[in-house]
Amino acid sequence: MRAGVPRVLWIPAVLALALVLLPVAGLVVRTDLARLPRLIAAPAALRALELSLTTAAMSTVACVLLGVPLAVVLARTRVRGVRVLRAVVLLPLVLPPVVGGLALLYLLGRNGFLGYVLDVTAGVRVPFTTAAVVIAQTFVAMPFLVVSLEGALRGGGDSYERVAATLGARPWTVFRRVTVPLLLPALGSGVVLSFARALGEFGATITFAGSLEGVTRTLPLEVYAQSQADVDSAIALSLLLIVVAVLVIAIARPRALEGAYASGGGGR
Amino acid sequence: MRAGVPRVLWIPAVLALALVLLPVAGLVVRTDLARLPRLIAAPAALRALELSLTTAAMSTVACVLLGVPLAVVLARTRVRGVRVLRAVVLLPLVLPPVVGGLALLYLLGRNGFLGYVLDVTAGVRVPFTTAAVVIAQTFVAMPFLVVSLEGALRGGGDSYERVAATLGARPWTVFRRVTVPLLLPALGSGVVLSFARALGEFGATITFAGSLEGVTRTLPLEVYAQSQADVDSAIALSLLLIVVAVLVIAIARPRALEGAYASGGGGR
Amino acid sequence: GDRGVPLNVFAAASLAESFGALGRRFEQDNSDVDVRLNLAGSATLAQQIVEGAPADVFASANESTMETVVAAGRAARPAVFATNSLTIVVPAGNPRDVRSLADLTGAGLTVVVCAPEVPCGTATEQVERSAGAELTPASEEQDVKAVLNKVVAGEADAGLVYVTDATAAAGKVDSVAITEAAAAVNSYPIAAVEGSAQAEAARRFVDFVLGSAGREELGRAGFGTP
Amino acid sequence: MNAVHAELVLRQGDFRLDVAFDIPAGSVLAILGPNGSGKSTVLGCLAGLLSPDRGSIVVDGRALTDVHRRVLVPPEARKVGLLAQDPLLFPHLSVLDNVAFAPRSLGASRAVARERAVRWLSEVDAEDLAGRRPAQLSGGQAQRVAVARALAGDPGLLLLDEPLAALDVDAAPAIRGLLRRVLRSPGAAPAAVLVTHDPLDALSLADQVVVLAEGRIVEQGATRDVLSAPRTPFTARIAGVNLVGGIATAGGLRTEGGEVISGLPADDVVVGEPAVAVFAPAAVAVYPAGAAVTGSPRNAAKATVATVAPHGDLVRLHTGGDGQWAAGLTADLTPAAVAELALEPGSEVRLVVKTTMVRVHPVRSAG
Amino acid sequence: MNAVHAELVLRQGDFRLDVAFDIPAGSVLAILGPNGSGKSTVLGCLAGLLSPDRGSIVVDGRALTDVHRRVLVPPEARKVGLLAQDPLLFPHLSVLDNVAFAPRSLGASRAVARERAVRWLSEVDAEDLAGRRPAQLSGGQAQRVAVARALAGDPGLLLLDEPLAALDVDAAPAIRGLLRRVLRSPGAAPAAVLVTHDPLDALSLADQVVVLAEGRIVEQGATRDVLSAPRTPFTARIAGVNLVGGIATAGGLRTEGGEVISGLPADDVVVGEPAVAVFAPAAVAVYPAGAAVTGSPRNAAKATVATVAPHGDLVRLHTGGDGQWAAGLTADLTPAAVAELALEPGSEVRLVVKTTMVRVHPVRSAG
Ligand SMILES: Nc1ncnc2c1ncn2[C@@H]1O[C@H](COP(=O)(O)OP(=O)(O)OP(=O)(O)O)[C@@H](O)[C@H]1O
Ligand SMILES: Nc1ncnc2c1ncn2[C@@H]1O[C@H](COP(=O)(O)OP(=O)(O)OP(=O)(O)O)[C@@H](O)[C@H]1O
Ligand SMILES: [Mg+2]
Ligand SMILES: [Mg+2]
Repeated sequence: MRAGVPRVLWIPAVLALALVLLPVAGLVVRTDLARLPRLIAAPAALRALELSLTTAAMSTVACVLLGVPLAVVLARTRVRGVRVLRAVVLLPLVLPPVVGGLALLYLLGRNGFLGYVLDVTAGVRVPFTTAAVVIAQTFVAMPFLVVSLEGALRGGGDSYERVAATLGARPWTVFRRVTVPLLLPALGSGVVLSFARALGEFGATITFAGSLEGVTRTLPLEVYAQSQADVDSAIALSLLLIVVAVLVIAIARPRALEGAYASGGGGR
Repeated sequence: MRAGVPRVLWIPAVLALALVLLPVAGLVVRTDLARLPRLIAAPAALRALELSLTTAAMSTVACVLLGVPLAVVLARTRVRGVRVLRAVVLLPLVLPPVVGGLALLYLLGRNGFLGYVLDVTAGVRVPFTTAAVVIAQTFVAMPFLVVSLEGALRGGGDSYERVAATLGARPWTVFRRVTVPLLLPALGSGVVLSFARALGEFGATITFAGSLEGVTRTLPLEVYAQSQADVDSAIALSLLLIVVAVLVIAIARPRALEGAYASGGGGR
Repeated sequence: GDRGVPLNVFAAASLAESFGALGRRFEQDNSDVDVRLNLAGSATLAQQIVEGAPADVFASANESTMETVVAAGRAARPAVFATNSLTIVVPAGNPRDVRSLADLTGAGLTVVVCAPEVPCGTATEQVERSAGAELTPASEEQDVKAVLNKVVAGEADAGLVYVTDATAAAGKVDSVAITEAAAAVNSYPIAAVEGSAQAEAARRFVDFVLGSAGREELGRAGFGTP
Repeated sequence: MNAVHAELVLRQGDFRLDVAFDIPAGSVLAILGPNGSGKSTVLGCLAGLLSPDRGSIVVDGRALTDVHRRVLVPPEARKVGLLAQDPLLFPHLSVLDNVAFAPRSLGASRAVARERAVRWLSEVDAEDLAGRRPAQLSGGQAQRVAVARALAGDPGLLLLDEPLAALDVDAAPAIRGLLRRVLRSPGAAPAAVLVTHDPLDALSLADQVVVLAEGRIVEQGATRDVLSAPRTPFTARIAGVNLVGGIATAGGLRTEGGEVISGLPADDVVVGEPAVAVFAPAAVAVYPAGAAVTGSPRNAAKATVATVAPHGDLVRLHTGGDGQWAAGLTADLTPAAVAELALEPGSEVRLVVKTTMVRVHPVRSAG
Repeated sequence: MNAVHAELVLRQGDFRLDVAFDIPAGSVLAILGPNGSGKSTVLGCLAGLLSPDRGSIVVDGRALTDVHRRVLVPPEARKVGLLAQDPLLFPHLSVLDNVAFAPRSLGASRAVARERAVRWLSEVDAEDLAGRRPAQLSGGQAQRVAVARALAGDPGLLLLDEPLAALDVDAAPAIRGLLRRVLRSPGAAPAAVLVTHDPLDALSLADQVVVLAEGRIVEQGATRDVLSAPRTPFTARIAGVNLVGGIATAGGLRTEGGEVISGLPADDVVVGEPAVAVFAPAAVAVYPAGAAVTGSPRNAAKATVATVAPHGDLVRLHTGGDGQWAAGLTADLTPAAVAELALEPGSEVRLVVKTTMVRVHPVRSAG
């Protein structure tokens, strides 16, 4: 049995749902459903969709690989200055995406500090490539993962990690076998947030990676382009994006990320 | 004493920090710092900043008032279909903001379903008002709060809520005195995420609320307007946005949202 | 000025600077009016006006978006107040020695242009066609500022932007005139919005833009005159 | 009328609980049983935290759970107080606010609730911990606070899961005494269910005992009957004591037959009230019937051996009834002693029990 | 050489811990003390979970903590095994994987670790729980699994915080026996610190005892000395038993003087090994020196009363030394008995103790 939810909470909850649902419903109503299949099946749209899904998936992986360690470091170390670092992580959250894209361009572009080094030493040029899309999305989406994980880490406390240490587990083992598994529900949320943010990324991508069909033009870019010429087809594409995203998240979200573990033995 | 953090984690963590910090640092380096004070002190910039801070604060409050109940309902009820609702909440996350703005316009515009009703019955017109900015920001930012809270709620389990019920606390009391206080660390993260998202909101705002100076032109919109004429001043304004956001978040974030409670008595 | 009735001018974002100046000058002459600019992409503005936005004046960056507003019955008799045409921009000093559109077709040159869906992209296609040059751009940007930014950042070796954009970025980029630019002159129409509460002031503002003051400010930004 | 009537069937994985019991109004039921036998599960059902697969729970005529009729009153509306096996103090509240939680929830003002909390905290000898957070308590301190929290709600049905676990030798009897006072306060006493591994708790606190094994009731009845004549090996291992009822006196107890047994009265014995003398079979020494009692032991009485049977490595003797208090007792002896005294059914003997081996406990008038 | 040397000063709020003790190699230290006296805090320091404000901990010559020299070896590098007061089983791992956690962490392969886990689970009689999640265990089952988990790491220093809490009457002696086997396995026995409220645990498991009160050591020494001659009221309340050492025999124990005490041997007594006979002062009956022993009690010996002193409502008698086992014992009597027998220092008496009241426990040869 679960704890009951206060009835009054249903009022704001339904309001909140309405705020989310009604506009989208309005959008659907306004859509010319007859044209929909043709619009969606357009090759450009499908290629954009495919690109969006692959890049968002890749940047979500990058977010997890980089963001989980960062969250753990931020939540579990007591070095002075961690408070400042915590604020630093928020930078990409606040930066207007276009400016974020510019910042990446200034760093990784041909004339950028790192970009120049890469170009000269390895002949690698990042902008205008699919890799640039992934980088832009990761830059923008990672803070969502880090911040939500950090909250969960600090909320959960570290008693199990301490138990693991007394059992001889070195920090890496503790991380792998205790911290991460116990973090799974929060990680699930964080992955959803960063995947969604990456999938919807527009400003930083266009600024840093450009927009070339099949290479860097993700679905949001395609939507924007369409919206300049034909709003209806832009809306249709957005609906496609929504449906795909919700399907991906609802289906692919591993069950393991769903459940919580009841608190330790005996406390029924 | 805290559990140790595995050394290897520092590598990805530092990489992640670099990904966040270096571009911003690059931006700062490229900025014409001499012009900065004049750009930032421009009346238009200051008004935009003020507007941004007030609207973001208001929409964060709205996010909390609506989002916390929704998260609790989603995490704690076992009605069939909750899984679907959970996916629905993600819609604004994925919707390209411009399309989100269109959706709001279609709903609350003069020709929109709800907008028409409001106009006729109460003479209220929402779009192009400061209220519209708040609505757009709330629409876009709330899912971040909901998703991160929901993860924390499910991760934490409900044993304390059950204890509270056996002590005679009705669901509302349980919510107020147990659920919310235990949720504070996650709520802290959620508030930061939604405040940051609201502060950086651009696409939905410009579409739904327009970009009227002093009324709806928030700082990101001002950055956009500036960027049409002069990218440098746009970047300078972005830096202003960043500094203000980080200050607000680092200072205003209540201490209460920081700490975690060690697990119950006796388990040292 | 803060006093006076608000006059909502919905103007394409590329007009930000000129219309900012024009608005201030108009307020000086008409102290009863407070000009409020709503700056966004032309398509967005048109969408807002069609959806009943409280616009008084609409200045679009292309004629097709104005047509959608006219078709929706929210504007009548638009007049062209400025023109714009494409130019090549290259990083300052023109390191790759670009002289004409044809030079951009060569291999090894990173060129960015506007996407065909947006007005500057349509113009680019027309220019290409009339010059008989086929560009293979590294990117088809969503708006002209994105093209400009790429060149300013040195990421692209050349880009096609409007003369006004090149003017605004003078010093950071050099522009190379396109002889075929005349094939795709972009017209900026302006109209008072139907049903405006400030119909009279709106008409005055439209006249002001079409008049000598407008010509002066717009000319300063590099716009052509119709 | 029964205060509580419960019939519960519940599956949890391989485990199946299937029990039915009554608790008469105002009385206390002790649940004994090995680990994993379902004791906490029963409490969970009574508290409304677990929903049985079949069955019903009726308290004071009100159905709290009735699977058939789809009744499941939520925990907060049951007027139960649950002291779970894990203290689970609210980590974000001070000790004082933890204890004040129930009164507050039941509508008391902040001041009144705190005042009650302070009173309960001082009852469990923890008033100096009032300002602490649970994370700053030791295990036993947390347990005491949890007891205070469960009692502070003035529940109509009190559910106690090993309330004396983790307590030290001074705290345990003090809390036991507190629970006695609460459970026997005239008029206002709640019905209660007590889970324990200690027969002394059952004896001093409960009227009725239920012994569970693997989810089933294997023994049930008045505490004294069950503990003095255990029918299952498990009960025998935890109990198997001699119990003699009577009225408490200053230095012991007077039986119905007017004999006096001297013993050490527990703290809460009231002279003149019903009481029971408790001593282990191992404490009973056996002498030939004619031997003179010259030593320190105060209690000596004639009896007739009824049965003699091996009991592990020892021999267990039961005495037959001849009216004296020594009738119906059990004594454990070594085989050597039995042989030397040539004890067999029918032997006349004299039983001797040292005063210091006899504890006198109050009993409920109902018991 | 001492296996463990610890000097600890630590403030936690108002509480101040200030202790110093040694544990000789391969021996077991029991920590007794009231709730909140700092027992768990000491274990926390030893495990490396708490860092003292001052002091040091040296195990086998290696400084694990040394505040002065800024040494603080992290818990995982200490080779300690901590069974904390709260089982804190990993909620996401099965019971088997919980127990396999320590071997895995120490580098064993998955298969080997699981095999060891199964062995330890069967040692605590929980092998059928292997596949469960901790949330599916009862309180006592969780405690048993926690014991297995702490032991499975084969620690060099084992820290046990109330290991027998929550266990039923069958499980408690079984786990006590298991701990005895582990703590006395020849050669491989870890040093150990045991926190308990039960003197029997201390007696049967520990060589040394430390009694804490309010963060300070108030009593310290060999288990038998401390428990048989408590010098503080608290120790007296938990202990205060008679202990007679010797060599275990089939039915009891032979003292160094060659006398035989008959008693009930505990499960793990090995005939011919050192053992101790334990009985309560309350179980000692006192007869005039000349009285004939005709009854069932097997143990009787002459002694001289050394002191007679009130002890609560009773009178406590100490006997003087004349070589027999009855020398140096304590007996609790009622004032009435003392008066009747006219007992006073110098009285010659005969002490009688029933076999069934005497438990024989093995002791460590070191003790
Ligand atoms: N979720 C579950 N799934 C499967 N079995 C469970 C679950 N919860 C409890 N059990 C089993 O139910 C049985 C009863 O558990 P319960 O906690 O009631 O025992 P208990 O009598 O309180 O034992 P203890 O004295 O150890 O506290 C146990 O065997 C336990 O393993
Ligand atoms: N964080 C803290 N702040 C203040 N006091 C604390 C803190 N942690 C523990 N204490 C106090 O330190 C003392 C020692 O606690 P400890 O847990 O060691 O006691 P213990 O001897 O194990 O008791 P128990 O038998 O109840 O488990 C207690 O009085 C406790 O209240
Ligand atoms: Mg239980
Ligand atoms: Mg403790």
